[in-house]
Amino acid sequence: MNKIYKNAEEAVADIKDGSTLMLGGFGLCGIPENCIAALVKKGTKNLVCISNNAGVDDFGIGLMLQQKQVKKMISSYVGENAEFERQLLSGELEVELVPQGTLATRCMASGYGMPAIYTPAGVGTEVAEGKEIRNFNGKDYLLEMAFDADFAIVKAWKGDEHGNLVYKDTARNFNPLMAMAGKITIAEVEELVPAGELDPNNIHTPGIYVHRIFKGVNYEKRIEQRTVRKK
Amino acid sequence: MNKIYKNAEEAVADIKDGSTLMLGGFGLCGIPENCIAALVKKGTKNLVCISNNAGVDDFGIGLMLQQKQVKKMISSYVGENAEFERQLLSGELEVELVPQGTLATRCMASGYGMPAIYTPAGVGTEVAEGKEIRNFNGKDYLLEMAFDADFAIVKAWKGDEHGNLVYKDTARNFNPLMAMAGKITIAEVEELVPAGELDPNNIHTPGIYVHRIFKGVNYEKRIEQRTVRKK
Amino acid sequence: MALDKYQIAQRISNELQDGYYVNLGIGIPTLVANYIPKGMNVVLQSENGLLGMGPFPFEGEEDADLINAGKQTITTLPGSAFFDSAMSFGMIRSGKVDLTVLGAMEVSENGDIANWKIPGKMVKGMGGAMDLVASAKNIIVAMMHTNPKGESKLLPECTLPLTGKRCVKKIVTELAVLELVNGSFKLLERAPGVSVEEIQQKTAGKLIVEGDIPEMSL
Amino acid sequence: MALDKYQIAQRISNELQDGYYVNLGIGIPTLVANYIPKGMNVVLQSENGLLGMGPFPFEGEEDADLINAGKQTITTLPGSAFFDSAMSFGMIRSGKVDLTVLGAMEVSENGDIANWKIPGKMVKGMGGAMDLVASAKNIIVAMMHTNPKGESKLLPECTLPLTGKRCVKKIVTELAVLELVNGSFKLLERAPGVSVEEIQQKTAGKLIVEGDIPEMSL
Repeated sequence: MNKIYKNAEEAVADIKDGSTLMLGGFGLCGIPENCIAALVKKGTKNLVCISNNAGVDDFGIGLMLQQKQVKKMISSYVGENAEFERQLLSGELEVELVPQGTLATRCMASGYGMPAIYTPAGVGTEVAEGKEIRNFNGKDYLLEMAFDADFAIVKAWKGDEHGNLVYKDTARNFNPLMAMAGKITIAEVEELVPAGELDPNNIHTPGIYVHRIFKGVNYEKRIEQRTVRKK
Repeated sequence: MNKIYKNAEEAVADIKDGSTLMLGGFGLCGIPENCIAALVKKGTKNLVCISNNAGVDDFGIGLMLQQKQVKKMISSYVGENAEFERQLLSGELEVELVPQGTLATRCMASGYGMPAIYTPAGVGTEVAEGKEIRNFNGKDYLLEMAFDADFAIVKAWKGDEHGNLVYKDTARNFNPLMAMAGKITIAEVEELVPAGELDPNNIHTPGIYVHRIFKGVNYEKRIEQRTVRKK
Repeated sequence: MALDKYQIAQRISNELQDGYYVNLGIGIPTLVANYIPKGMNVVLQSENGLLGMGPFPFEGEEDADLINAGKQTITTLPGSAFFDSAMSFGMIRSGKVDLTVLGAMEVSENGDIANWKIPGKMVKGMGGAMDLVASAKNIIVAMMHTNPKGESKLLPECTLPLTGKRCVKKIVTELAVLELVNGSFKLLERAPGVSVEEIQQKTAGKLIVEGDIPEMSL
Repeated sequence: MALDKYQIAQRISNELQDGYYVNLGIGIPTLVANYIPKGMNVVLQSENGLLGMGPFPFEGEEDADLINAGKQTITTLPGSAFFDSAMSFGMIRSGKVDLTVLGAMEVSENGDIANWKIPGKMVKGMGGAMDLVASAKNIIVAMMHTNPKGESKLLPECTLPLTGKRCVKKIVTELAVLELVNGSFKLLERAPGVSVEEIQQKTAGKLIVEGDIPEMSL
């Protein structure tokens, strides 16, 4: 059971053109920087990317957009990104917008073996178009299908050789949900530790969900909105 | 926002006859011993109890059964308990058996604002009787409704004044799920610490789900099956 | 005189209660955090996965792993808790968040809200807004009474694509505090020195004015 | 000679593969843990919320907070992880558990299983069995070929209330290893010294015997 990969190149080597990928992160926080770089280098095309956001022009998924590697984005909020807008308006890029909580829960549903969920988000809006509406206890809900992905690519703070993962602060966000939903789940971590070093009470993603793990390098961790106060 | 209660008596004081309670624990592991004792002392009757198990004759929910306080049990596995069996066979006690994963997920659904879930557990069995069956991707699933409870009563290892909870080992089990599902959630903890002492990355139940918290006393933590090996 | 955005935030802070869990949207709603009364315990939820959002970090102490839903660097407070996005929207959906404050482009007299999409313009997405408005027990909209062209944003019906239906409970603008009641905007308070007539003129939807309308206390 | 329960467990252990996540039911299935080949990484899942179940604790080191699904005191191993019951059944439901081994009262030739309820007797409940059989990718049943009255437990149809339908993939009894194929029990192996005739005689459901049936290697 060797889950440990040498680096991002090795971990993403078999991702083929046309694959559906989940990519963890919220904005630029908690994104799998190493895997994105390896995918850009590899030049994989026609990707369907499920990710809450689409990065900025020169960072995150934006780097893949620049290389025109993405056929479709499934996201809740996009467009901090001129190239994204250009591709969208020119029809090169397809976008499916999904309410953020629905996106998160559709990933979780997959990891929990639930084929679909009911949520009130989007009832009475264009998100509901073509979807089944059902009333429970006097309130309307939409039936939303679980998301599958060929690969889920997540970023954690620490991980061990069993694939157990721990996230830091709000860099957790979609990562544990997507980790559960990948047919193959690839985790890049800042620290890769031997089994037994992580407290079993504080594992955020149990290793059963993780197929490949490697220690990432050179994290830039770019900040999108630097807000501070004076000392 | 004072969530801190002095003791179990105070925390359960307003639980009325006929209430629906969720009680955390698996077997005798991670059960809210103090609250059960307080409910026995208080003598509240006609309770509907949602709990994976029903304790043993002289411990756990068994103590409430002895006092004939329980009208109905909703559980996945019961009957380690002669008095339970007697009441069941005599018709004094009603029992609804629910597959364990369905029980857990119906509690979670409530805490996640999902009115119902689809699960394959029980398809083709008597559990499916009267329930909607729906096929997704070639597989049949049952529609199972979220569980609500007037009070969820859980036991945690540590908690803070905001109601944040941390569980220990397999004493976690149903506790975090039920904590999310109570209209009022009461948590008893072995250690009650000031805000800031628990690592915010390792909170199992965020305080928003917990309305009352107190430091439990005199935990017996009885072991149901003591299995050991020689040194 | 019409309120400025800080005063709108300040007025909204009067709606806070001890023990509230509150989700504040981007823009004016974020400013409400600056007016939480001293001694009142209010816990801010950030839907990217944090309860107990603290102030911005001191210069040099920013942490890229610790941001709010507006992607700003923030801090935690004693008693904070992190969680994933599914649990975050789970607590929103199950009604554990007591108050949601958000901006809007239009609100209709039956409480519909539009705040995510303008046809013909680049659509960035709804983010968490649809989840929030579909589930929050108590939604207050913080917005200007009129759009930059001077047209009322309080309408008989929304003209823009909806974010959610029949969900807004209260609106605080630079001119007034209004409650959504029986398919109407009920005027509760007016900004200091602002006349009922001005509010009437700038409210396109049905406006209910009963008795003397007091000035806001800030 | 018919196998004893330890040999049944041992034979089942031949089905393990490196990297497998395995859920073992109460009774004979639990014994399989004792026969995991040295050097093979197999992670045991206990559905009350643990991956990486270790052996029983040393005397005096039992911890009431650390039990398995059979309520026995256990230990963890390096790399263990705890989680709640919803996530536990989540990983079962989503097919992340590679192999489930459990006992049965009856199995039918189309793979139905009955193992939770005998009409007229006190019913204790299905526990996690219905979830497990409804979701596991690969289910092996460990049981005696006949019940205490000598009646076959491998039937054309189950007579007891079902736990799940068309889910069993393989059966290991004291007499044989059988695979469920096309609505039949296909005989794969026989216990050392046990004849095909004895197996035929004790199998009430349709039995397929093709060619020479090898003896099990233990």
